[in-house]
Amino acid sequence: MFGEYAGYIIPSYLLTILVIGSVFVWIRLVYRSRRKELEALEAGGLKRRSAVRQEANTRDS
Amino acid sequence: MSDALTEEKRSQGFWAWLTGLANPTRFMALTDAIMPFIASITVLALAAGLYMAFTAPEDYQQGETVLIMFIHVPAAWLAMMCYSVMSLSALGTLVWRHPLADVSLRAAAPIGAAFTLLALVTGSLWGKPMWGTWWVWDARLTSVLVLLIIYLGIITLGRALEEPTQAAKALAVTTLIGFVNIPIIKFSVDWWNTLHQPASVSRFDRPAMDAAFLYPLLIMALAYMLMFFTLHLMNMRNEILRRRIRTLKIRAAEAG
Amino acid sequence: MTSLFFRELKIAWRSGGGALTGVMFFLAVVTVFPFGIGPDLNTLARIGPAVLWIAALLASLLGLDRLFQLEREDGSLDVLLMQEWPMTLVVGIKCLAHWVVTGLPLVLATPIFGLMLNVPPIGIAAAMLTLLAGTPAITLIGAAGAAVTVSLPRGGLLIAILVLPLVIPVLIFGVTATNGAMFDPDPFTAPFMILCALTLFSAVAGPLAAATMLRHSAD
Amino acid sequence: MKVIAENLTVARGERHIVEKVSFSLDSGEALIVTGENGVGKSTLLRAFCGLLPMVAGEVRVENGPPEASLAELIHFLSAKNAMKDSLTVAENLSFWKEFCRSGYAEPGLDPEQALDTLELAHCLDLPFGYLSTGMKRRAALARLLVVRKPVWVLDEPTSGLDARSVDLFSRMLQTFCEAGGILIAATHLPLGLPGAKSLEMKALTATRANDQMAFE
Repeated sequence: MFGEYAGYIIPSYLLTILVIGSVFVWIRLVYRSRRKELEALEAGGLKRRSAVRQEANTRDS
Repeated sequence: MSDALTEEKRSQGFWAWLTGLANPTRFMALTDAIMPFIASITVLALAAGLYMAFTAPEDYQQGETVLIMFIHVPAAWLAMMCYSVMSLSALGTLVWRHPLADVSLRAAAPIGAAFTLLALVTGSLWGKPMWGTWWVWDARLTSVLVLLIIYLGIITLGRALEEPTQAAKALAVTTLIGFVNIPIIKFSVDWWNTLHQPASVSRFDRPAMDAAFLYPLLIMALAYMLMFFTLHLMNMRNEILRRRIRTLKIRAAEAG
Repeated sequence: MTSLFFRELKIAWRSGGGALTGVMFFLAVVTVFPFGIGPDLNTLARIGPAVLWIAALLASLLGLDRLFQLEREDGSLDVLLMQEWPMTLVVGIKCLAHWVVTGLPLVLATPIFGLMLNVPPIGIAAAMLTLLAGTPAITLIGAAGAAVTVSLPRGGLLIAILVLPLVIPVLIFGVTATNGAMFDPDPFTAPFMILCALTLFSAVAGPLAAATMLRHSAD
Repeated sequence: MKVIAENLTVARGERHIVEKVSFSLDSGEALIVTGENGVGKSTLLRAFCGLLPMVAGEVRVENGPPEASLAELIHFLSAKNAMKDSLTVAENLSFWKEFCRSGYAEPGLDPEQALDTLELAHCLDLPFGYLSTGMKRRAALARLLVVRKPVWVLDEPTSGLDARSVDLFSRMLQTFCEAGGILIAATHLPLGLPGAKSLEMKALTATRANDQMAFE
């Protein structure tokens, strides 16, 4: 199916999968580590103003 | 009369939705909801594109290497499109003061750089059987290379300026300066290339595009765009988290 | 001392540290050359090694002025000077860290840039080897320049002017060694040995000069 | 252990800034250096630490640890904090703890304990750049605790500190002196150290008018 140029077609597809795949995986890993860090910080008793306001109005609504 | 009203209400609805996006918390909630949906559409488009690409009839002139075109050309288009998204975000920061504009700019830069790198690599792989060398200072490839340098510059500037508000303007202006210069670079590189017309390199023209190749190419381009859209939204969420962590840390310092 | 090395790496990788700016600068310089000289691959192949070396030389000079200036501005230099560790060793470790952040990525990126300049594979291998041996010398000699200009506000530019004449031998032997590998009659091992000798010499002279300069600049 | 400075003289260019200053401090003693700005307090301290070349005079240690030079015995805190903004406070302190460790000096407190004594425990993992000036100064003071050194030379240690932190800091100094430490501090605020010697520095040109130096 790839003919004699297979030596160039396959690497280019592999490289494409590699580059886009690693960007995707990198973004997910960064997301997970930041989510964890955020929870650790918020668990430390520090609320963002908007979160505090949300809790306030959920409490009294 | 009534459809004018509904039209007006719908556009108001759309506008409200857009400004609603400005609030990061709502943006996070919204993107959380539509993320799986967009991801599945991207996968679908990608599958369709690849299927059509691989069942396209063999090109008489280039043989199977046309398969590389299906991933090279969309990557090059995406490199351009991503930069325009960044320039739009730059306008968002400077003109409309949209709070998420800088987030979108910073999030799009690495993805754009990745697509530009892909365009260069697949271009070189495609050119090797044609030109016999891995890299030729062909007008298009060279301007894409210069674009890659501009991307890297913006990413490095973004990493250097950590404090978001002060950095937003600098990033926006740099992006817009780049945007203005891209056509100038493109023109001068073309001119430079024709001026030094190297005899040894046969002028490489895109083959006349008949339908058998156009549709797979367009579908692949659509798939690439959806991929960019997904990655961009995901990276914007990362950027918002980075800023939240930063404000919490500063507040933690003050709370002492 | 290892803590100093890893601290330097950490600072380089943190935001604003500019870890990969050397490689990006290298890419920019290599891209600019053909615009001046023309896209003809044959001419590029001939001058390829020279372009690689000059770009690497300029890239290695990047960030050298920040090597000691940051320490002086935040007051760490005084504490570093007063500790048990000899200042020459401290400078050596900082040069090593700077080289790992700037020089090493250059060597690893040479194949890609070599391809762009149509340098034959043997030339790329030789360029990598000579750069691996040569870039440390540039950082070490540059450190002496950085120490001299540490108290001057616009030290960055002055370093390039002070250091460039001193690294000319490194450049000459680097390029001749690379060309030696590519064109048969020319020798490779002789210039390469001299290049290594130059690096070893600067590994002693650079930090020593820098340490004495820093000790006297702490006013 | 005794630290002696004999007629220290430091010049910048031709002008003498510090002229024939002598003092000697035994373990547990403190010296407070006072005087208006620019009279040469910092120059004296830097010369004492060996950071500045001396025109004349000598600084030596008596019955201190054998082959250690005076500079290795000193914790020097200048007006600047000697901390990196991009690193966290913990990283800064653990680096200094590891780097300033020398043959004979016993390791001091851990970064957490050091910060605790200065009530900065919550800033442990925050980048140093995020802290306010007062907190940065307290974090810089914490460096003195991570490695135990017999001599402290402090230049304006209390700059940027609020009242609460000043008395927190002077308590820290008292415990240091009671434990046999030698302290030299250039400061304006009274540190409330009982029995501290003081050295009043005057602008040189005013007091030395009569016996001008030959070359002046």
